[in-house]
Amino acid sequence: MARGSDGKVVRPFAFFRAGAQQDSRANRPILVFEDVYKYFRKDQPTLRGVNLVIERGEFCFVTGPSGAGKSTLLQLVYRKHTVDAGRIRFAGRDVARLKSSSIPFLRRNLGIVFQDFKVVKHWTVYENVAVALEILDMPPRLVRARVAEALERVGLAGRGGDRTEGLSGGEQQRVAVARAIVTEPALILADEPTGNLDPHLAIDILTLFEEIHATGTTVLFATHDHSLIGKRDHRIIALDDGRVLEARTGLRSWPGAGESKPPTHEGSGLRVVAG
Amino acid sequence: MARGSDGKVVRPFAFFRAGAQQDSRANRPILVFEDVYKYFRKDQPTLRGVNLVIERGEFCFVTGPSGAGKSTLLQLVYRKHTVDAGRIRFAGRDVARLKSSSIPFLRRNLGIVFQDFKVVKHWTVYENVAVALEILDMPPRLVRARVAEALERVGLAGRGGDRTEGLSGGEQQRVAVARAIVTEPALILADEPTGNLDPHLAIDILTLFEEIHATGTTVLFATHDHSLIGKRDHRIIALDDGRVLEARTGLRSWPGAGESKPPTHEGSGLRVVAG
Amino acid sequence: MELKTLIGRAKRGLREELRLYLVAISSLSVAFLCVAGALLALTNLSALAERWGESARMTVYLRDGAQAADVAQLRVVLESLPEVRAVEELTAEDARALFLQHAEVSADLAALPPEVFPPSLELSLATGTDPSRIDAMAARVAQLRAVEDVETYRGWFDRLESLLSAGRGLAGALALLVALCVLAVIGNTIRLAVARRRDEIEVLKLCGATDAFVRGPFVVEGTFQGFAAAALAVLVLFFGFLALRGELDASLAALTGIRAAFLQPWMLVALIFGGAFIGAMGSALSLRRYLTV
Amino acid sequence: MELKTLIGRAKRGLREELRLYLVAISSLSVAFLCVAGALLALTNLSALAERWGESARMTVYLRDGAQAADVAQLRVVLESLPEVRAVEELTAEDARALFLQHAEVSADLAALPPEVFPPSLELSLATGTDPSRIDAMAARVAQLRAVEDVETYRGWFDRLESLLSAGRGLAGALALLVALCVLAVIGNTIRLAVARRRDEIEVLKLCGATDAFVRGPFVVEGTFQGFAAAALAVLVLFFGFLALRGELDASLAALTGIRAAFLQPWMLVALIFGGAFIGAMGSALSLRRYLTV
Ligand SMILES: Nc1ncnc2c1ncn2[C@@H]1O[C@H](COP(=O)(O)OP(=O)(O)OP(=O)(O)O)[C@@H](O)[C@H]1O
Ligand SMILES: Nc1ncnc2c1ncn2[C@@H]1O[C@H](COP(=O)(O)OP(=O)(O)OP(=O)(O)O)[C@@H](O)[C@H]1O
Ligand SMILES: [Mg+2]
Ligand SMILES: [Mg+2]
Repeated sequence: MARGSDGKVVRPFAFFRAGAQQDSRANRPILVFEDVYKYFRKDQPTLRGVNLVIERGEFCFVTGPSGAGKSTLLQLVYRKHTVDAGRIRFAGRDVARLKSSSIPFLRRNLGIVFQDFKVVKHWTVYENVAVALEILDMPPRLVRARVAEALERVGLAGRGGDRTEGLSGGEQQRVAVARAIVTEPALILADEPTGNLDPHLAIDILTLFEEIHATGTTVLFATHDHSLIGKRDHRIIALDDGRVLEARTGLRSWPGAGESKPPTHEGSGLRVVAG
Repeated sequence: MARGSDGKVVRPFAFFRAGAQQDSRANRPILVFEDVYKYFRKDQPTLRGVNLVIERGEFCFVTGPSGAGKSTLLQLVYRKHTVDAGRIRFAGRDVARLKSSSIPFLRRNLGIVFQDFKVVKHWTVYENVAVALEILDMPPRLVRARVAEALERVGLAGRGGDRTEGLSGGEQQRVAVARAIVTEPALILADEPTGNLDPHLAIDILTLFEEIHATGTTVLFATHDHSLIGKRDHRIIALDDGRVLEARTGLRSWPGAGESKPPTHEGSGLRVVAG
Repeated sequence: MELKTLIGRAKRGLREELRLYLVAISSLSVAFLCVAGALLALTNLSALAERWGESARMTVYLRDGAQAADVAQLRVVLESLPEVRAVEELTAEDARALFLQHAEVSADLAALPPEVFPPSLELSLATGTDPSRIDAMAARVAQLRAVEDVETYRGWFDRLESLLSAGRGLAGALALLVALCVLAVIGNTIRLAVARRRDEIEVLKLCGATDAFVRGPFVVEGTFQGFAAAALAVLVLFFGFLALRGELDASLAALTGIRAAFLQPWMLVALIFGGAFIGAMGSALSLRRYLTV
Repeated sequence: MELKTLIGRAKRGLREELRLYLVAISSLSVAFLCVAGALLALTNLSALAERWGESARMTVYLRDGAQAADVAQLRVVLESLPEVRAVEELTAEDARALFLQHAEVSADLAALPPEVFPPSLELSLATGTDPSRIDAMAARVAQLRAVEDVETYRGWFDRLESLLSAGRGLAGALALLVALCVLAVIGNTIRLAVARRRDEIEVLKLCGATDAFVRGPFVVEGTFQGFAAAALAVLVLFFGFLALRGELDASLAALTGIRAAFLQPWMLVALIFGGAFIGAMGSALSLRRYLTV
């Protein structure tokens, strides 16, 4: 795992140490969706009755057709939006009921790769990654060391001084990945983190997330890329039309998909058969 | 093909009618790269000696690893950048030598899907697509009809009134596609137009481009998605390290790939074996 | 370009950035208010100057016991001079009455004998007659038979002149400062407003829009902003003027003898259309650096 | 927050938007120049007022043939009054000489008999003595034996007062207008500058930055801008003042009897630090609506 040059792992402070509820056990689920509804338009909910339990240290793919609500699901966790009905608990706390002054402390426990990257174009690559650590008040020496390491892990070693505007789409995406992992968060929310990467690099990034996952980090990995999903045996959460269909053990054991055969790209295997 | 509600196909005016050179024949190549170099950094060219001939009415995939120069190749065509050495001819005219007042007329012949979409977030979906036709001074009635048709073709029928900001990543990408095809351009430059789409929709969009291609439009389709490339038998232009390796007949006949078998995702088939 | 499309695009911009527009218009109208206020001050100052200029006068004291016929002839001569606008005869009695009326120190002077106040001809001079010509004329008139002495009030005149020119100088400096301020505000407002919409301009250019097409709605919006701001400033100034007029008339006008006047209609029109023009120009110019996509 | 990080982030902003910053600072400094100019005008106006206030006077005309002893006693009485600063005796001859010296109409009046000019005591009154007290005093003094009449110059005094208050009113209105202008310019400049950096603020907030963290560098930048703009304005005003001083002294000061003065040091300090403060506040306030990500 990424550590400072002095070998000390700097974790962002534990989430709501004071406010955590009494039933906090080490293996309490990190993220729980309880009957979550989200309406952007009155007549047609984007999410309808989502129930999910994500255990501490899980690795989940989130998939589903365009407009299914994958990004919305993740945005509800980091309080870009709030649920219209139901509840989302992160480490036992109801995310929707956080005061707005507490939201930054929620987000410091998350590593987020945004679907549209959200890198600042007129900053350098280094500054874009370092900002996540500066927010945590980390001393500059440590920031330098950890940013350099994160950039190396996403294959951008030595590009720190470049303006982000001049990077290729895939390079910008990797900057976003580096920013998400550099803080060593408890939960990584990666929204389509390989959409602009070639198959090689996509596997590399997936492997990177798996390495981080191996140190105990929980990962939610939203992607369309069935060839990526098919390569690994992680839990799959498939969204369609705002509802959830899930498989515990990856695409290989998905109903209708033969063992160890990559999925057909006709997609029927991932379609929700009945509402 | 997209036509106005009155059935009349409105083509943007032919490119440089007056300025076209005398050797203009119907089957002159539409796009020619002659030994093109592009340096963003002194020491390391992004493109080094690219030679390509794209015939009128061709459909080409452009592929290659992240940072290979795919976007740069397309950007040189629409004069976002200019070549540092060599020449690019579009319809016989040297693109680099256009006066800046002529560039708009070059671009009106192109339909461009940008890798980062470049949709205006605070406009509605309709406005984002209509702007391409308003630039051509098309009468509002015709604009309405053609925008509605384009939105329907990308699966966004009825979403015209929504703010683009609220759309999902894939929906925004389809808005960008609609804007590129609505003008019925002579040449479509699609930079990763399916990166945020699920496999189903990706095939749909590919099929859409193929339908447009069938009416005589030339298409350059840059993509990482080997499963998409593997489904069709189009010409493949693979970039690596700024150089070009190409196959005339699609992935199925790519050296090392068995007939009619989808490519392995290890990607070795697409790597340039020797610099 | 289709006019309907142009207006539609301008309205789209207005709708999206309504708040920004209100802020911009309000700040521009403050700037225009400064200009209009300076204009108003200058207008009134020059009315004052004219009034004082008109009142340039000269007193020709008549010799003791000058013949009525001589005086009449003198009057005719004086009236024929181009610089002289009007001649009024003041007998010794009139002069004494006038003196007592003006003088605050009434008590003892009432006993002054009429001889102290010689009869005189009071000349009103043409507006703008310059001091050296007045001096020359005074010298000539002093040679005439019935004339005892000539008073040109040169000292007072000089003081008035220098006061006026100081006032004009101050007003001019103020107007310059305000003009600078207006230019800075308009330039910045439009430049920054345009900068906010970089992405929009980039999209237009990449889709093949000509510079003129991109500029169109911005220029329409800039014109509207300048127009609205100038009109607002004129309105505010007008109501401010109405509200303060009583006060002004009581204090200032009582002293200077003129009533406060509002701006001429042509000035109002020039201000408002000037505002629209500056808005259009500002938009067009500040767009330039964003058009190189 | 690490101070080093804070400064680093502020410098990053400065580097990126250098051009925007220069534009903002120049437009702010124009606004501050207006404020400083109005302050300068007010400073000089009140110096003028004070000078005129000091010169409030009263003339006590003595009865014909008043005894020297009576006059001396009167003088002692008058000198003991708290409102009276100084008493000067003017004999009939003195008065006549003074009158002839001041009057422009010299010729005939030279023959005036000394009786016309009664001897008097000229009183200089204490600064700021209000008119009603002067009237009361005049009434009491008029009762005294040796006193013929008392002249309070009330008419002149009133005119001066109303001229001054008109001047103060105008300067005040100007200052208000300018303050409005400054607020509008600062608010807009900072609001628009911040709007340009929406994406940056959004990224910070989404990465878990507190509002205070986001504000930090913007407030530093705003403080710096306000400080630089105010300092620049003071410098420009100072050099403008030096350049125009000769002109001013020649025209205005010759009329009013005072010399043009620059702003007090404490005003300069207040202006510059006020500028920095307004910059900081403007930044902090205009950020508010962008912090809700
Ligand atoms: N802020 C918003 N305002 C209005 N509608 C929204 C908003 N965010 C999302 N939606 C709508 O909700 C639906 C789901 O959006 P979401 O971004 O979650 O899809 P997604 O699964 O991430 O799709 P994609 O794979 O294309 O990114 C879409 O139809 C979208 O238009
Ligand atoms: N404007 C620019 N300024 C500086 N460097 C640039 C610029 N545009 C591209 N580059 C560099 O040129 C290289 C190729 O970029 P390009 O965008 O063409 O890659 P790409 O093949 O499109 O990659 P991706 O699949 O990730 O989009 C990259 O290393 C990039 O950093
Ligand atoms: Mg999404
Ligand atoms: Mg690219």
